[in-house]
Formats: sequence, C-alpha cells, structure tokens
Amino acid sequence: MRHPSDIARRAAAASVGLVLAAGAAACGPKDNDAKGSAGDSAPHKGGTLTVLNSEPQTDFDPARLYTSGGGNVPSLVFRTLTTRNRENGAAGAKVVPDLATDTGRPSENATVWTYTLKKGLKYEDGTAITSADIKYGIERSFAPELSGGAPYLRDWLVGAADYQGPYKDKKGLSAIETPDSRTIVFHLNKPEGEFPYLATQTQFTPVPKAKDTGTKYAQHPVSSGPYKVVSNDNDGEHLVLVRNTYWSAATDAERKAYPDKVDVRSGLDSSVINQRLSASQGADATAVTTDTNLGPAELAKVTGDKELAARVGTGHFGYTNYIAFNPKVKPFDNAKVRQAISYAVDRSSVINAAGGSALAEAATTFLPNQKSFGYTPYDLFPAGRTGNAAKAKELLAEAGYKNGLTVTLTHSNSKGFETSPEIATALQDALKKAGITVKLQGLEDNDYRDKIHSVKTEPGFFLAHWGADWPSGGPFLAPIFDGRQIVKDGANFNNGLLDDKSVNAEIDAINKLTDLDAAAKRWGALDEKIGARALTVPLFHPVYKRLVGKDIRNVVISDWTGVLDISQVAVK
Amino acid sequence: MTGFTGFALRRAVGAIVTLLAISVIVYVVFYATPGDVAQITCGPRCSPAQVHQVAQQLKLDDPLYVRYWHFLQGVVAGQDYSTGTSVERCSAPCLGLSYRSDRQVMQIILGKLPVSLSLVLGAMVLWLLLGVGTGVLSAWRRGRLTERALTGVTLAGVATPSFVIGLVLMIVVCGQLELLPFPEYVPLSADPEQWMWNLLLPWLTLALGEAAYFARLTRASMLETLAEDHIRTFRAYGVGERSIVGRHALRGALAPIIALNANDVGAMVGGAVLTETLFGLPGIGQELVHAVNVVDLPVVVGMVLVIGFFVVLANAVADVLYAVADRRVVLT
Amino acid sequence: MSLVRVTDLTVEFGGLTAVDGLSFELAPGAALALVGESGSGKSTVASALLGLHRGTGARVGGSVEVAGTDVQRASEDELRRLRGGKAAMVFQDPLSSLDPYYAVGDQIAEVYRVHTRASRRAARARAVEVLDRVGIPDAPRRARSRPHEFSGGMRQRALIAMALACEPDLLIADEPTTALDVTVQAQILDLLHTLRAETGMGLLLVTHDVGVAAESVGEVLVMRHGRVVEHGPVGAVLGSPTQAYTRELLDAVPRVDAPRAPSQPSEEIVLEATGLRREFGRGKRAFAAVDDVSLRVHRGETLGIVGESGSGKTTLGRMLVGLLEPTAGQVRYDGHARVGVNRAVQMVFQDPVSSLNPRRSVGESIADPLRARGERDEQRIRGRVTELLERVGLEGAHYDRYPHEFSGGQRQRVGIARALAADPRVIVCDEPVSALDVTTQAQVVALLAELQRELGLALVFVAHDLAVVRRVSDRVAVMRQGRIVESGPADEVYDNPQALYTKQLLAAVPALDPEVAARRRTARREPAAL
Amino acid sequence: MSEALVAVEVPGASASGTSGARQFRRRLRAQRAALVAAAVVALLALIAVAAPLLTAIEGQDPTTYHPSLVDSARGGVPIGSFGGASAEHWLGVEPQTGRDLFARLVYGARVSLGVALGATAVQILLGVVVGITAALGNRWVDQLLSRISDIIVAMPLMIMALALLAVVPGSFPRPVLVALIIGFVAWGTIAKITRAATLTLKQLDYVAAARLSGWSTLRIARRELLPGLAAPVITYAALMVPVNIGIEASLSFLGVGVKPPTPSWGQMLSSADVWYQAAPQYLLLPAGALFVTVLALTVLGDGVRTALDPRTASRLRVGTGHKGEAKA
Repeated sequence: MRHPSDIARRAAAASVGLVLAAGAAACGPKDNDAKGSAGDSAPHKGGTLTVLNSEPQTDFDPARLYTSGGGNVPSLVFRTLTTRNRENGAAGAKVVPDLATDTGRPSENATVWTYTLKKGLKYEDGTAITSADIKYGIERSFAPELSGGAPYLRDWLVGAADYQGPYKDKKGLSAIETPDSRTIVFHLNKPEGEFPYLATQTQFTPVPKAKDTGTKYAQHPVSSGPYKVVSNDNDGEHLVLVRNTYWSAATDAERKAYPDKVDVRSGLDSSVINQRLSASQGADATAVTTDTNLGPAELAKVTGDKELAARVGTGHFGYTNYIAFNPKVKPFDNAKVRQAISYAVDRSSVINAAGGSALAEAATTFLPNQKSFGYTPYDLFPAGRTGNAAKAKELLAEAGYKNGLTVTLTHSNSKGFETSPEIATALQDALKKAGITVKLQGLEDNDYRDKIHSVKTEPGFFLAHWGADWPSGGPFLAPIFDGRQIVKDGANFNNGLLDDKSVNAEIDAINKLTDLDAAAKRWGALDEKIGARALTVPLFHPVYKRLVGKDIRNVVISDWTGVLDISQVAVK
Repeated sequence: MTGFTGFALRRAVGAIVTLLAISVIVYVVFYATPGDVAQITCGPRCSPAQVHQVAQQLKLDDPLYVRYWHFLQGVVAGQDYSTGTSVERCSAPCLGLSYRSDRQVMQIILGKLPVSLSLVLGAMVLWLLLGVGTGVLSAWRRGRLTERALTGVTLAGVATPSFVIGLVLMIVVCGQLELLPFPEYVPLSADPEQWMWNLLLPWLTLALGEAAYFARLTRASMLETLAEDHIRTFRAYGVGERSIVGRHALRGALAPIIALNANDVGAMVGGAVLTETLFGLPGIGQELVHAVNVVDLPVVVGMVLVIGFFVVLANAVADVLYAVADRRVVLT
Repeated sequence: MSLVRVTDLTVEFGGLTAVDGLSFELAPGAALALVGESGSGKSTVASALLGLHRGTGARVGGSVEVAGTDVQRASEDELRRLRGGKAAMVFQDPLSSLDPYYAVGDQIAEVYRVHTRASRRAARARAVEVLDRVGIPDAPRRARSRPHEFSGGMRQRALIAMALACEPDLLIADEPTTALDVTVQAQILDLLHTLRAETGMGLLLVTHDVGVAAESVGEVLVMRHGRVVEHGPVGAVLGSPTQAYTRELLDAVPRVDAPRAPSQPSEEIVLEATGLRREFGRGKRAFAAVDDVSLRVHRGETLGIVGESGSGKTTLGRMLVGLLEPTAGQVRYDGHARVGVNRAVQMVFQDPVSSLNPRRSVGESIADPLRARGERDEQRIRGRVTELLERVGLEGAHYDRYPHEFSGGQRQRVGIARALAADPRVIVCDEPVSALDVTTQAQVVALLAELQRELGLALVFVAHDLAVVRRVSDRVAVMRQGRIVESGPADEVYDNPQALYTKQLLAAVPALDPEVAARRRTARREPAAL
Repeated sequence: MSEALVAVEVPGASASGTSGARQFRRRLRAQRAALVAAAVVALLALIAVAAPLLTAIEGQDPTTYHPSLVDSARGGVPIGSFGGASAEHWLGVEPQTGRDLFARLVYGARVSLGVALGATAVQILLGVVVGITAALGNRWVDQLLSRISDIIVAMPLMIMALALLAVVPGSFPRPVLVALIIGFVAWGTIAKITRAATLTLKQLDYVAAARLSGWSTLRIARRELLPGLAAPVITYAALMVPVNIGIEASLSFLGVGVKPPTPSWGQMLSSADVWYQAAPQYLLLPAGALFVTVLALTVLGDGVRTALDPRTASRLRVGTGHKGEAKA
C-alpha cells in the first residue's frame, strides 16, 4: 500500500512548508553577494516574473496579512503610509515614506502621529485614494471576520481594545481622525516612537469602502500599488498580477516594478523549487521564490558549483533561536542551573543541526546581530564553540546537583523547524557531557504551541524562536520581557514570566524616543541587562540563502526582510 | 439487470450511514486534538479578547453536538452566512465554511477535485495497462525466462518507495535529460495536450508501484484460473494457448483486479499526496494535510467525507462491474 | 486401418505408474468402454489419446495413434488439429468443464472456428445447429445463456454439442453421466447412441459403472492398476467373465431387481416426522426444499429415502438429526418433540473427505462424542475408541493416524465409528456410499446392515442410487421436489410402482444385460427436453 | 461487497488435505527463492536483535554527534568520500549531525521489523475475531461489522494516526502506539478473508459432525474452525508484514512514527531524501535496507502462500501444456 507513504511524505512536505513560511520572515544577501547575483547589465522593464513558492499566498487581504514591513508580494499591490527602504543590507532597515509625504509627525510626546498623503494617488480603477480609505482599512482589520493581523493597533490606539470593526460597529474608531482627504491623525494611548515602523504594515493600506466585499475581498483587493490582481485561484494558490496603469512611479520612490506581469505559483515541494531554480529552464530562468531557502543539502551541492553559487542571494533577518526557561518550574527556578546549561550548550552541533555555519550564526545575545536592533555584543556565559562542560558541572555542583541532573526538553515534532527534533537531539547530546541527562518531549506542532504559549501549561525547558515585526529592539524585547505583556488567559510570549519594574520602566522610557538611533543604543543595553538573568540561552541567528533564476537581475535584499525584494527584481 | 434498483438503494443507504459515522468520528477526533482553532485562525499574537471575538464569529463556543447539528442542517438545507458587508448563500449540500479563509468548503473541494481526479484516473489507466499487461504476459510465458524477468521487475516495483521513484524520475527526466518541463498542473479544459505532458511524470510515479501489485495479482489469479477444469476442456479441443490465456484465463482473473482497483482508486483520490506534493499538484490530499495542520475542522470533515465518498462509490461500482462480468453473482 | 491403435502405452507421474503396458484397438464407428474402479488408470488413457499429458511432467511410453495421427510424435499444430477436430472429448463434470463467463453458444463457436476457417456468424449458426441437434429446446436463444443457467443434463448435452461441432471421427467420453441423475443419465446415454447411429463416429467410453457400459458399447475393456484385466465383447465379458476380478466387480454391483432378505422390525417408533417443511432464501427467491413430509422410523428397521438431486432428501435428513430446524412441522424422538441435535440420533455423511477434520487424528474425532458427554478418563476413552475402530473393521493402532492416510472406504468406516461412539438409536446415512467404488460400497453397506442387526439400530438411508437403496431398505420413500411421491415396503414399491415418477426412475436404471438394455432403450423414447 | 469478490482457499476442504507442519515445510523447501528470502529475513532479524552488539563491535552508538566529521560551511555534508566512511564509521556518518549511519541503520531495523510484526499481530487478532463473528453471527451482526470495516477503509490513514496520537498520552510507548495505529487501519482484508473462509468451513460435514456430538458453538469455533483458518490467515499475514514495514516507514516519515533520537528507516528516509545529490549514500542506505527487507519478506510471503495453498501447489501440475510447471 503505497498510499500511506504518500500521506507520510505529504505531511513531511507540509511541515517543510511551515519552515519556509517562517523563513519568509527572514534574511537577505550582503551587498557583494547581491552584486554577484544581480548581473552587471542594467535592469529593464518588461517580461514576466515567475514566483515559485511552497506555501500559497493565502488571505490576500490587507486586513488579514501579518507582515514585516508590508510583505513581499503584498507590497506589489498594497501601498501603505510608510514602507521599508528598498536597499541592500543595513540601509534597507530604514523606514521611509510611501503613500505619505514623510514618515509621520509626532506630537504630544509621541502619542499623536499625523500623516499627509502625497498628491495624485490613485486606485487601479483610477479613483483617488483618500485618508478616509486608510482609516477604513485599519478599522476593518479589527473585524473578527478579518482577523490575523499584528496586535499593535489594538494595543496602541485609544479605545481600540474592544472595537469590533466597521461591520458590527458603524461609529468607527475615534482614535483616527481624517480632517481632510489627505490628512490622517492617530491618537495613541501611550508614547510610541516606533509608530512609523508600524505604519508599514498592510493594515495601513487604503480600502475603498464601496469596494469592500468583506471576507471575499481577498479574491480581488483593490490595488493601490504598481500591480493589480487579475486572478487569485483557490485562496492564493495561483496568483497573477499585471501592471496597474494608474500607479505612477512619480508618487512611489521605492517600488521599481520592472516586469509587466508577476505569476505567483505555490504548493511546490521545496526541493523541487530549488531544483527548478538551479535548472532555470524556460520560464524558470526568470523565476524567484519568496518563501523557500536553500536547505543544507542543496547548499552542499550549490557551493560546489560556481555558476549556481553566483545566483545565491544571502540575507539576514532579525531572528533569534533560543532555549527558553520557565523559572516557575524546578530546577530552573535556580539561576545556577540555567547558567550551567548556558555554559554547557554546544552551539556548533546545534548550528550543524540547523544547516551549518552558512545557514546559522552563533548567537550569544538575544537581540539579532544588526545595528538597527541596537546590537551590542556580549557573551555572559562563554561556552566557546562546543560548550564548557567543566564550568557547567561546577555550577551544577554549587546548585546542589553534584552527580548531574535529569531534565525534560520540550520541542515540536515538525521536522526542519527551528524547534525541531534535530536541534533538540543536538542539545541532548551536548548536555550529556556536562552530566545533564535530557529527556526529549516532542509534541505535535499545534500541541507544542498551545503549551509553550499558555502560562498554565508552559514547560520549564523548551526550544523557542522570535522574529521582529520590524527591525528594532522594541517589538523584539517587549513581548518577551515586558511584565505587563504577560497574558494570563491567552497566548503568552513572556516565557520567562519576567515582571521587573526597572525593565518595564526602561521599555517605556525608550518607547518615548522618536530618535530611533538613540533608541536602538538603549535597547542594546537593556538586552544585555536582561541577558544576565539567564532566562534564555540564545542559540543562533539563521542566515537565509536563496537561488534565483539565471536571467534575474537587480536582486535587492534588505536586513529588514532578509529576502530579495520582488518590487526591485527585473527579468530583462 | 434485475434487482439493480434495490441494490443501488441499499448501497446508497449504506453509504450515507458510513459517511455519517465518518463525519461524527472526525468531529469528535478533532474536538480532542490539541490546537486552539480560534487562536490559530486569529494569529499567534492575538489578544484573548480578539480570540474570543473570533471564537464567537466561528461559533466555537457552541457545544460539539450543536456544531455538528448545524453542519448536518447545512448539508441538508444549505445555510446563509455573512461576509461582513453582505449575506451569501451556501446552497445544499453545504459543507460549511473554512475557519481559515471563510471560503465555502464545497468551493475549495471543487477547486481541488479536478486535479486529484486527473491524477488518479490517468494513473489508473497507466497502471492497469502496465500491470495487467505484465501479469498476462508472465502468466502466458509462465515457467520461461520472460516470466522470471518480469517477476523480478515487479518485485522491485513493489519494494521501491514511490517517492524515490518520483524523485528519480523528475531529476532524470526534467533535470538531467530535460525531456519534459518540471510538471505543473494545467487544467484539462485549458489545454489537453499540456495537461497530459505535465501529468505524465506524476502518473508514472503513481502507476509504477501500483502496476507492480496488479501484475502480481493478475498473474496469480490467472494461474489459478488456468488450473480449472474448463481450461482443460479448451485444451482438449485444440484451442490455442494465446486464446486460452488471453480470453479464458484473463476473464477469470478480472474479479480480483476490479476489486483491488476500486479500493485503490478510491483511496488514492485523497491519498496520493506524495505525488501531489512532489509535483506541486494542488489536489485533495495536499489540502487535507494543510487543513489538518491548522485544525480547519470544516475543511477536514469535508475532505474526509469526499474521500470516503469516493471509496464507497468505487467499491459500489466495482460490485456492479463484477456482477455484469459474472452473471452468477447476486448484488447485495 | 483402425480409428485408435494403442500399443504398449505406459504413463508415469513422478514415481507412480498410472498406465502400464496397455494395448487395444478401436475400429472406425465401433464403441469401446474402459471400465474400472478409481485408480485403475482409465481416465489417464483417455487424456493420453489426445496427448493432454504433454508438458505436465508425466512420462508417456509406447505409441498412440488416433485417426491417423501419431499422438506421441505429432507437432503442437497436428495435435491441435486432432483435438476436437478428429477426436473430441466429453468430460465428467459438465459445470466446471465450461467457461462460466461466456455464453455456451460462443464457446462452441470458438472451438468450431479453431478447426474451420468459418466466419463468426457461420460459427454461431453451427453452434445453434449442434445445440439443437443434441435436443436443447429453443437453441437459438439458449445458445446465448451461460452454463450456470443450464440444468446438469443440458450442460452435458451442450458439451456433447461442442464435441459434435467439428464432426469428429472419435468421441471420447470420460465418465459422461457420473454427475447426473439416473433419468438424465439414461437420456444422455440414449443421445450418445442415436448420435453414433447417425454420424457413425467411434466412441471410447470411460466409466466406473458397468451398467452404463452395458447400455452403450459393443466392447468392454476392464482395467485395474493400469493393466488390462479382461477385454472382449460386452455380452461375453459381462455375461460370462473369465477373470476373478471381473466377477468380483459384477457381484458387487447392486441389482435393482434383487429382493432383500426381509427383517422383522418392531412396532416401536423411535423417530417420527410430521408435516416437515423447510424453506430457503427470503422474499422472491424463497422456495421450499422439503414440503409437508411425514414419516416414521421403527426400531431396528431401515427406511430408504430415494430421490434425484434437488428432491430435498438431504435437507430432510439434516432436519431428522436436528442440524437444520424445520420451518414447519416437527420431529419427535421417542415420542417427545425435539429441538436441536440429540446424541441418540447420529449421521453418516456422504463425502468421506470433508466429514473428517484433516487436522485431527481420527481417534480424536471419534472420541468427540465421548468427551462431549463429559468422559474425562483418557484410558477409558482410548479403550472405547479402539473398540469402535475394530468394530468397523479398522485397527486400534489407527487412533493417531490422520484422515488423509486412509482410503475413502476406510474414512467412511471412521465416520460410522464416530456415529456409534454416541451410542445412537438412529443413524441417518446421507448418501453414505455414493462416493465409493462398487466393491467398497458393498463392504460398507454390509457393515451397516451388520451393525443394525447387532445394535438394533434404526437406519434412515438417504441415496439417489435405487439399487443400493433396495439392497438395504425395509421400507422405501421416493422423493421428488420436496415431497414424498410414493412410500411403502421396499419390494412393493420396486416390483410394482404406483407413481409415474417411480416408474420412470426404475425404467432409467441401466441394466447389466445388453439385450435388456437395448429393449429398455427402445421402450423409452427420448423426451424433447429435460 | 458481493461475496465472490473474496476468493479463499480452504485446505481443509480440498481433496489433498494437509498433515500441517511437515507437508508445509516440504512444500516450502521446494522453492529456492523462498529459502533465500527466508535466510535474508532471518539475517535481518538477527541484526535487529544483535544491534547493540554490532554497534559495540564497531565502537559507535546511534545517538552521539560528531560535529567534527561534517563540513559545517557546506551545510554539514560529511567530510571525506563515501559519506565519511572509515574504520570507525563503517557506513559513514549522517550529514549535519555526524551520527554513525551503521549504528542508526541497524537500530532502525529493530523499529521497522518490530513494529511491522506487532502491527501484523494486531491485524490478525482484530481481523480473525471480527471475521469469525461476522460469519457465525446473524445477518445484522454481519451487516454491522462489514459497515465498520467500510468506515475504517474509507478513513485516510493520516486522520486515524493523528486521532490516536491526539487521544493517547505522550508517555505511551511510541513503537507500540505505531503498531496499534497500523494494525487498526488495515485489518479489514483479514476480516473479509476470515469471514469468507469461515463461511466455507461452516458448510463442511465435520463441523456438522462436531455439532452432532454435542459440542458448544464456542468449542467448535476453537477446535474445528480456527485450525482451518490458519492457512489463509497465515498466508495473508505473511504478505502483510512487508506492507506494514512500508506503512511504518511512512508514518515515521510523517513524523508520527517513533520519536527521535530513536532511529527508524522511515525517519532516515524523510530527512535523507533532500540529500540525494549532496550525500547519496545517506538516502541509499535506508532505501536499500527497506528495499531488501520488503523484497525478502514479499518473496517469503509468496513462498508461504504456495506452500500453504494446495491449489497452486498441486493443481497447476495438470494439463497446463507447458514444461516446468510442476515446479510452480
């Protein structure tokens, strides 16, 4: 009976899909790599760009998308108040104006943000984009029918906590004012210096109320960007975009929009995607992928091949894989035990399990190793490359575990994931040297997430990961370490259950800053301060390597998304 | 055929009972499976308040039996639902709406079905030709070298995991030799020729292993028939080996072939996920996996019901075919 | 120039020799019967004539020449031309000898086209023609039906039609009537006779039934252990046999016209059935296999129940022992109405193979009733079983042997021993000897009679063979279509039958004397249909 | 299903009869292929049992990482030719982790064979019980049971697997669970076969004789029916074992098989298939092992069938008009 093996394989692939979906919020090439792959001749307009993905572009509705900086394919159709700077590397981590004339004017101690729309902005049907449409777009993102977006708007906007969206609540959100058709004002319940970053998310896309079709809007969202949807089969399984003739480059400094047509195909096996990109036959020569990384296996093959290696784009995304402790669970209530484990970890074998040094960089800080996050290098419990078993034993002895101890490491059963069995077993093997016997508790992925994100069921010792909603320390540290963000009766991300006055105060203080560089420095300092508590053991920051078709030009990979920016790619 | 309506009726009733049971099982099972649907649907960072709103939106707070009752109502009478801006009709048989995308499950399935059917039915033709052909040949050449060779081949076929076959086929045919483009589903309606070329490899992947089984089955049951008395009669009347094997022995072997074929076709409509994934064919199986991963109950139930439906249907068809083939059989 | 010339034929399968230096000839148009008990090698000879042993691993020696073809040296093609073309074969079991999946007409047509270049249509026409010729009513329509839609006799006719299709010079009939009822058998034999008279083809008849031979052929060849025992004109061989074995064979054959030494049954009724009725199937397909049958069995007597297949006699037997529950009516044992089985009423089954569990030693099988009764003492059990084994003419040492190590007759003895183990007062024997050779038949029948006398058993003897029934029975009941058409003291029923059906039955029984046989044949005109 | 769809040979009913073991062994010995297969299977079983010993001889274990043996910069591909095969690591090491492949392979054999056999046992148990009950019970029991097996058949394997995994606590030993899952999804055919065989046996006179001697139905089922079922059931079971091995591989593949770090061929395959180009032997070893095992078991299964089934054993010898058929 061959069918079962089918079933098996399919699920395996499905989980691979998840990996890559996670990867989609990941990294891009350093400039030099980019040059290599971009080719030297200048990019031209025209042609069809094919996108080969494993996961379908589901919920193609600006209200439902959860993106970092407006997403990749989505940002071809959805323009937002601000957007990410479409440049390679660190420069790409900056926030820049999009629909708005600037990145926003703060007032009243950064609790009020005012934006003015550019002139001559049009939808795909030629009608003008107004600030009211942006307000409406944000309001509908509160509708339970259209759930899925990031939590910030609900948390920050005045009186938005219980707002149910325009379908149930006709009054609308008083926190957003549109004094005239080009001005929009946001009233926040606390200072948020990073509001410009938030304004890059697709919820800030204008939606013409007349054209809103509720849950069916994803079928054909009204485009404000360079491309419009001509077909969207089976909820993003096959998406075809063509030029939106009403879009003018004059109002959009960021999107290059070289190709005439973008054909997004999905449901492919990751190994097939990479196989096709490397073969680059026919239409695949002008193909890219927005969600599939080179796996270790493919990397091993690619690095052996000059021509292929030249077509690999490398990117970095603000992302950290780490071990999380729950100090409410013995023996992890004892800092010495947590420190011992920090010393004992063998990062090299963990990194190998994650795909090797080319796909993962050892992490000793919780913040990603990028300037925009305020990265401040520190290594408080130096474990070296392969772990410091001696020091670990010593600490264990002090903690009262002379003849070692036995702990249970919880992880997800989904293969290839950052929280996967591979990494768990690597740690299991490494901690053996320090006299720590690790029992593995592999859970089905949903079960795993339920458990680690619920205060009631959170295990004491488990694998976790965190990615940035935008390249800054704020969204990276606050959800994990802000005591006031501990969620008792829902999805909780403060796994260390840390509720420390000084930390909370510092977070508030930094949020007041509208000078993002200054803020970054203080985030870095805060990171080190928290790190001393050994509530987490940072393991590695993933590196994302992706192939592009042989005729692809002008590959731009920012540190914001870490993946090549479709709006910049040319096929001629 | 006498009593056919009676048979059809009994089968229909049986099928409905079976499908009802299946839907109940799936409901209960997924009620028990971990994974907070509302949380997953709403997104990982949703606040409890939001999650609660979504739960209400999806009617997840109702007790299980109520939800199941609504499901049944939908199937029988259809149901209305709101897109937020307007009220839409999901006409009977309505399998409900996907939690994740708010699309009608029936629409989702209808979107996937052509792919699965093209894949499975196409492959079926292939494996029947290959399998039965090989079986007949080795039964005819029994005891000779040809048979030994064929037996070896088929055993190899049985013992090779099908994803290996598929992978190798794709690497060699598309990658190295570049004989075919990497497969991608093209609807039959859109371009029959492209449809065929693109499905060729998937068909082979699915068919090769299957063909091996059919070859073994065909050979075995033909040898059994060859040992029966009436074969002796035809030998005693100078009827040639070709006609004895090709006409009489094969005819006797049809029954088990039909039966096994029915089972496999039915099961593969939802079970050919390996091939679907490997070749990026957006079929039922792939969708089912995805739905299971995100605990999208309505879609899972719908898919399982459709798969179950095809299994039941396939078996009923098999029985009819069999009764047509052999008048001695009484349909029950 | 003879039609068949067999010289010094030897056939060996692996080690054992089935046919050993057999020689005979058959003149064109003549008829020869190979008569012998099972294992005599007679059927092997038949297949050898068509070279059917080729490639089966059997070693064939000597020479066989049929219709001018040297079967030994003939090429595959020559053989094929011979098979069905010049010499056609009719097999024993007409059901399994036809392909269940194709219409009878098509099968005949297929054979016809193998030997002639005829078109499909012509072949079909020919099929209908021969089917009509063998007396199948409405041949054009029936040609389109499949074998299972035919009655046993019709199937056999169809097979004969297939044989006729190519007008062969020789017809080889291998036990052509063994599977048929006696009346049907008579019709088939008559058919063969008329066909021969008209077509002038030769006949080689293979049979175990001396009577059948006497009816149909001019020459008899008695075989045993693959060798010729006696060969000559049928009258001579059957009338004044020169060989001891031939005589033994003839004596063993039960005579329908030989009265039985009367026994003196008591008036005590042990088993009584009143208004028994049994239906099978539900709804439209329901039918009554036994319908309103009443009978009495006295202590020490033998009640013979005779009938053709489908007459319901077996169903009746099973109801009497309680294996089947009657739909209506009741069975009374010792005057008490009884439900389910009762150890005092036992059964001896027809098929000596399936009536014993192949995986258990015969001793164990026989011991079953003892153990079931609660006997635990192994010594006593063994003792009793040994006693029984010896009683039925086997050895106590056979206790640990398995059924497949015994001959058919011995197994039947084991079956009887098992029945006796329950100390029954009535034994229902369902066709107890029909699967046995005549000589063995005689022995088993004798054994039963002996046991009856000693133990005062009442026997219900169910059989299709009128002769055997007459030999054992005090009273006889003739069954047809689930009803008893006639019953009474054996001699009355046999010597002066009242019911028309009984008359037909008796008339159909083959006679051992060729003259009588001939007279009988002319007496019964071949009816249009069966 | 119409009854005729299930054709069953019941030796007890066939003329040749059988003296059980002796005859069976003789018939089995008559087939060279089957003997070779049997030898291979025996060897595999031995390897599985002796896994700890074998790895001890090699001086490795299946779980220890060897980061130094893989090229971290190139995705963790094993250093050296043939996947880093050496005197220490006979079959090389696993990419990324550097775990010893030989050790993982032989330990994997344990899971594959163990689970497959366990599953087969479950299938036989369920199938025979259900089959007999259906055959001896009245129409309604029969109907009900066949409906149930319909449902099981119509249920996708993955759903069943997830179902059981969801309900059963994580502490429950995985291999057992997997065996149960497989056993639970694929007992339908055995049930059908048993039912058909029982219906045939029920008609046999010796069963009637047993009733006449006064035994209870239960006793008759045990003493007269069960032995008669042995042949068809064993035959099918022998063919089920390789299939079950395949299913186990699939489930491990799917991630619902045995838990890491316990090695299983299915797991190895699923993580290896992407390495087909960079480290072929990593894919070929488990695939080869699976191939050989399934092949051997299948051939053996065929052998067992031929040996247990008088039809193919004896009937084929008559008049098939071809040489060498006697061997069939």
